[in-house]
Amino acid sequence: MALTTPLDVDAIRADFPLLSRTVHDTPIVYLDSAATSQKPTAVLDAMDAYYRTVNANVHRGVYFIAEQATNDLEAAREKVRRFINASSVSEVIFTKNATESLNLIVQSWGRANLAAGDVVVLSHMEHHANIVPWHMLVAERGIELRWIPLTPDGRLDLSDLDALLDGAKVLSVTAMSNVLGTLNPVRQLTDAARAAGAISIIDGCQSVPHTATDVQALGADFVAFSGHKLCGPTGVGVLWGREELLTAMPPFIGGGEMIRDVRLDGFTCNDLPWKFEAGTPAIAEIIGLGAAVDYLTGIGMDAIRAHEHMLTEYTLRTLADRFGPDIAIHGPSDPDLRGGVFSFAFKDLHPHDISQILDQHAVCVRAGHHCAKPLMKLMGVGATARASVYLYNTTADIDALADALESAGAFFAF
Amino acid sequence: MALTTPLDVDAIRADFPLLSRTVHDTPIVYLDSAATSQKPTAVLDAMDAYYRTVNANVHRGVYFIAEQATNDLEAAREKVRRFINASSVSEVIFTKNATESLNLIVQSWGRANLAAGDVVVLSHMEHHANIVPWHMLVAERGIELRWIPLTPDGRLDLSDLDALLDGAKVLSVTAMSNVLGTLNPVRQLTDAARAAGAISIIDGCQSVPHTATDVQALGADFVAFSGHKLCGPTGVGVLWGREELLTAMPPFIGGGEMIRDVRLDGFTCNDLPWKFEAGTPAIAEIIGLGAAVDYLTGIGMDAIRAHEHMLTEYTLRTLADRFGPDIAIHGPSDPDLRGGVFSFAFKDLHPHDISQILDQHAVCVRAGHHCAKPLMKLMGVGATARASVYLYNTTADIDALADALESAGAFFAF
Amino acid sequence: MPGLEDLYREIILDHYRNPRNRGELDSPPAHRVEGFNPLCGDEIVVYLDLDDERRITDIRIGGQGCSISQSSASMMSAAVKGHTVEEVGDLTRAFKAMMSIHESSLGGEAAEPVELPDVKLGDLEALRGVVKFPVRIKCATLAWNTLAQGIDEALA
Amino acid sequence: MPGLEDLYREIILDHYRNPRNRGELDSPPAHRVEGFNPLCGDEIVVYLDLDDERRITDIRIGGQGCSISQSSASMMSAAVKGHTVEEVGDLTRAFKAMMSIHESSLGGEAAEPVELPDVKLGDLEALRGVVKFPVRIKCATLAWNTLAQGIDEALA
Ligand SMILES: Cc1ncc(COP(=O)(O)O)c(C=O)c1O
Ligand SMILES: Cc1ncc(COP(=O)(O)O)c(C=O)c1O
Repeated sequence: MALTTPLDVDAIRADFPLLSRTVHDTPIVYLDSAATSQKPTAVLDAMDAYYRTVNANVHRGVYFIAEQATNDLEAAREKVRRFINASSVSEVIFTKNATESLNLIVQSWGRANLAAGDVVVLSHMEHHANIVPWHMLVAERGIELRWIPLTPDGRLDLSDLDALLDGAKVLSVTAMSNVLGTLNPVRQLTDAARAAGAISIIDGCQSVPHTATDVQALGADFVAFSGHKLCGPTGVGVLWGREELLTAMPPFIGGGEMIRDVRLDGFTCNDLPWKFEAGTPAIAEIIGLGAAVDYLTGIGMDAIRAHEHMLTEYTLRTLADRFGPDIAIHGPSDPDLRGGVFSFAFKDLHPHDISQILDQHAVCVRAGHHCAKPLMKLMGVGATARASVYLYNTTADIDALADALESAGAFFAF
Repeated sequence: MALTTPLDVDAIRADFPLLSRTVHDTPIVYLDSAATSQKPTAVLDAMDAYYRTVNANVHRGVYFIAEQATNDLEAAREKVRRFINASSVSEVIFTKNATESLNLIVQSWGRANLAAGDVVVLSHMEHHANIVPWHMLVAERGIELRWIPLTPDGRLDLSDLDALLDGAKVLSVTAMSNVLGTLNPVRQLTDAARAAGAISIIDGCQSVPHTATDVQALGADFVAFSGHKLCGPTGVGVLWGREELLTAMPPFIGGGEMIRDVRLDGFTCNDLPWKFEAGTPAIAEIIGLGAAVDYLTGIGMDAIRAHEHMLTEYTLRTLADRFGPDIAIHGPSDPDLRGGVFSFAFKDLHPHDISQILDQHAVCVRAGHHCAKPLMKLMGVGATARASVYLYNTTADIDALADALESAGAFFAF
Repeated sequence: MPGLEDLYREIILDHYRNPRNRGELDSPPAHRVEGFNPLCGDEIVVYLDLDDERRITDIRIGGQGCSISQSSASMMSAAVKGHTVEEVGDLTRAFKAMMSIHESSLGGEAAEPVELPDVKLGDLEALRGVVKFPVRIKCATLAWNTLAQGIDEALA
Repeated sequence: MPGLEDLYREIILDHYRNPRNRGELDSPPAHRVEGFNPLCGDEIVVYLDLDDERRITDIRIGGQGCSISQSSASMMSAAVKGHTVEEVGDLTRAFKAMMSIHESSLGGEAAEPVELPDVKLGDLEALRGVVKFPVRIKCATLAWNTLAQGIDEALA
């Protein structure tokens, strides 16, 4: 059966300079986009042009390039607003990464609203970024954490959701697992949270880069994601929040930009979104992120999802065909229920050894706990090998992965 | 009297692409480096090369480019360590900007060590980044703030320092004022703090880019600064701290990278410096910062200080010669006591209007409160106009400033 | 490229040199409200007397700021004195509409065509050139935002 | 370019396939200590029996990890059993010195020439190739760091 894609992947690959490099004299096969994506020339050029012709500090200068820098930064905010369909730019807060976005919620909203005994519901498939900040609040405040369990095929087990949410103040879950690839039923979750009187927080790190996102349709109160996983630069993340909640929240980091007035005896906060953007922002990176969402929008998020759906089907089938019982791919087997992230166990090889041997074939996959140690424990493993795809990957990349796995199997055969 | 510089400024200017642009058909005269510096090609190329040939997430990948990204990032840490003469890379923590560095100290060390009634000593010339985080702790904890007053010429008035420090837990001051240009006697301050049993925090934003820094010789416990003011990119700052203090401090932001283990019921922290670097770091920006300190080291920090000393002398003399009593330059008049930051009042023109008219002559100066509203209040003004220089500025830039001021005076003459 | 003459019209400079209604009113009975421009440090204080018919019977302006914020406050004080809060509301909307093309695009939002209230702006028209200098828009609107807040508070 | 044969020497694969001293000891009396590699999730458990003469009379290894960390732990267990903690200290320093060129440059510090204790590394020499794969150095040193911690704790 032939699989088709709506993307002109050859043209797309030409936009990503790194994809034309070699490793050990072999063209690189980059299958680690769940960790970080490659960057198109359009993004690199936007940042370079900024530094070469505009660079000035923002929001305070009257002179021409300072005004232009401010306009460019705020234009990028508007691009991100449109990309996630936020109702206002006041709701789009730039952070340094999704981890900071999540910590901002916990430390600002959480400290202001949660007391000893209050319940926060997480899931067993969360990334450390959506666990450790809550652990810190447990230590500080004595809140209680509850955990949504998983089904054997790596989906959220929602059979007791209402009981878990009973009396809860917060539900915080990932839209897509960075280990299992599972796409969670976000709307169902946020509806259940609202019905229970809890706010809901969505970790969009793995979903926003790969599927069209409408924060209003998601029904959540907060959504966090990182720029570097969606073709943008490092050093910039996003927190979207409902204006009403953001307005009521105390500040997180204090300093310049976030104030209206400062006196010896106190200060007053600036308006949203700047209230949460203390200090000189990541100006070039925010502009780069704006270029990234323009790039992705130009290609079309639905087309990207369709392409990755095709690759998911191809990957699951190819690996099963070639390795049968020697490979076990974690997570749901239905491509409709998952994104293009494939954690697998292969023979009795340790993930570190798999990745090492794949590297000799220029195939880049991640090996480790993927910042999801509680999930690893639940799965009964210390680590997995993980391949993940994005708009620039092809079925040939998957074939290269399979070929490299075959030699890994041979190398360690004993 | 001729003034000399040890720098080949023509060659240096050629390294900074933005300096060759025009504004309103006039070559730009950039005099706002205290807000952010321009970037040399070496820095832009380092980041671009990273994205085009290395880009991968760090600290977790076995494959070749992930290993290289990790090496490049940690090599940049070593460059910064050497630049400030820290005793170990464990003491060099990357943040998003100096504002985050200062908040990290307040929220981690401060929350762990300060209780109601504890005294923190600041000065009247602090930037909001070194005021607002403390105000937040006042509101949360009931600590008490004391303020070192200023002399009429804008230096710290240290006549009552011992009384101010009596019983204090913290002294937190800037090494150089971003408004007055004043270079503070850091060693004297840290010695006094230590004698009083207080830790000392130095805001190095304005000093680290312009003078050789040896954190061990400063005698401080923490030093904070930003990359973007020292020829580096936006999106990266540094916190240096003494290892003993950093080791004892609780984490600030929780998530990936900063953990050793995470379980459903808690977590343990990673070693320094990663304990304070949760989430995907600003990889490209850190590498860019490494290239920036290489660039500055190549030119020589002492030579840069000598060049700026010469420009300071030239600026003070030129503006006084040309405008006499029509101009008042705030801060010390001895170039040995100050850096190249010149806030001034000119006739009865408002700083905003000065900056606007200077912009028509392509002269970029800042107008506003410079994130130092308590200082503005002390000075009895709402705002100042501020010109500031760096290694790439020349006496011709100062002449252009003076010419443009002359037309501003003429325009508003009435 | 917009020139200085677009920004600094003669009438603006006149209001800057000779600000109208500068000073204070006893408060109470007058309502006093402060406004800040967080970006540049400009501060304005508006003193308002409202009569029972919701008419601004007197107004005074204090504070400090640049030529644009000072002249805008001065012109505003002259334009609103003796008018009802409804009339002032229309004038405020008309003025902000004149400014809004850039104010909103600064904030990044799509520039929607705005239906102007049928109001004569008079001298205030002189500030139209400010939209070409987006950073200065907040200087021009500071007085108006502060007045609106003061009216809200006085009527609350 | 370093090849796989530099990393995966035959003797390493042998220890990986047939780990020595795998298992547990009753604790107490044995001392039990856990080590983590925070980067990859590898975990090791070392069980130690020390006699009154500070000699390691028995050792067992538990946990999970890659071929490098497992074989390093296995070789270590064979190398230290029957030796005093002083001898083990020398061996640890010698082993880490062999690894340290890259471990320290990973951390970014200058590579100082290290004075090796006069110790025969024997089979452990096979791990020398690991330094060409800096990420794997922490795999090779995990068991040793954990053992050192266990000895410290047992003697404390
Ligand atoms: C003295 C001083 N402290 C702190 C800061 C804050 O730096 P950043 O905005 O990069 O966080 C600045 C610069 O704006 C400064 O000049
Ligand atoms: C699901 C998920 N959440 C959070 C994060 C943290 O993102 P960052 O490291 O960019 O802060 C990641 C990526 O590492 C992720 O995959």
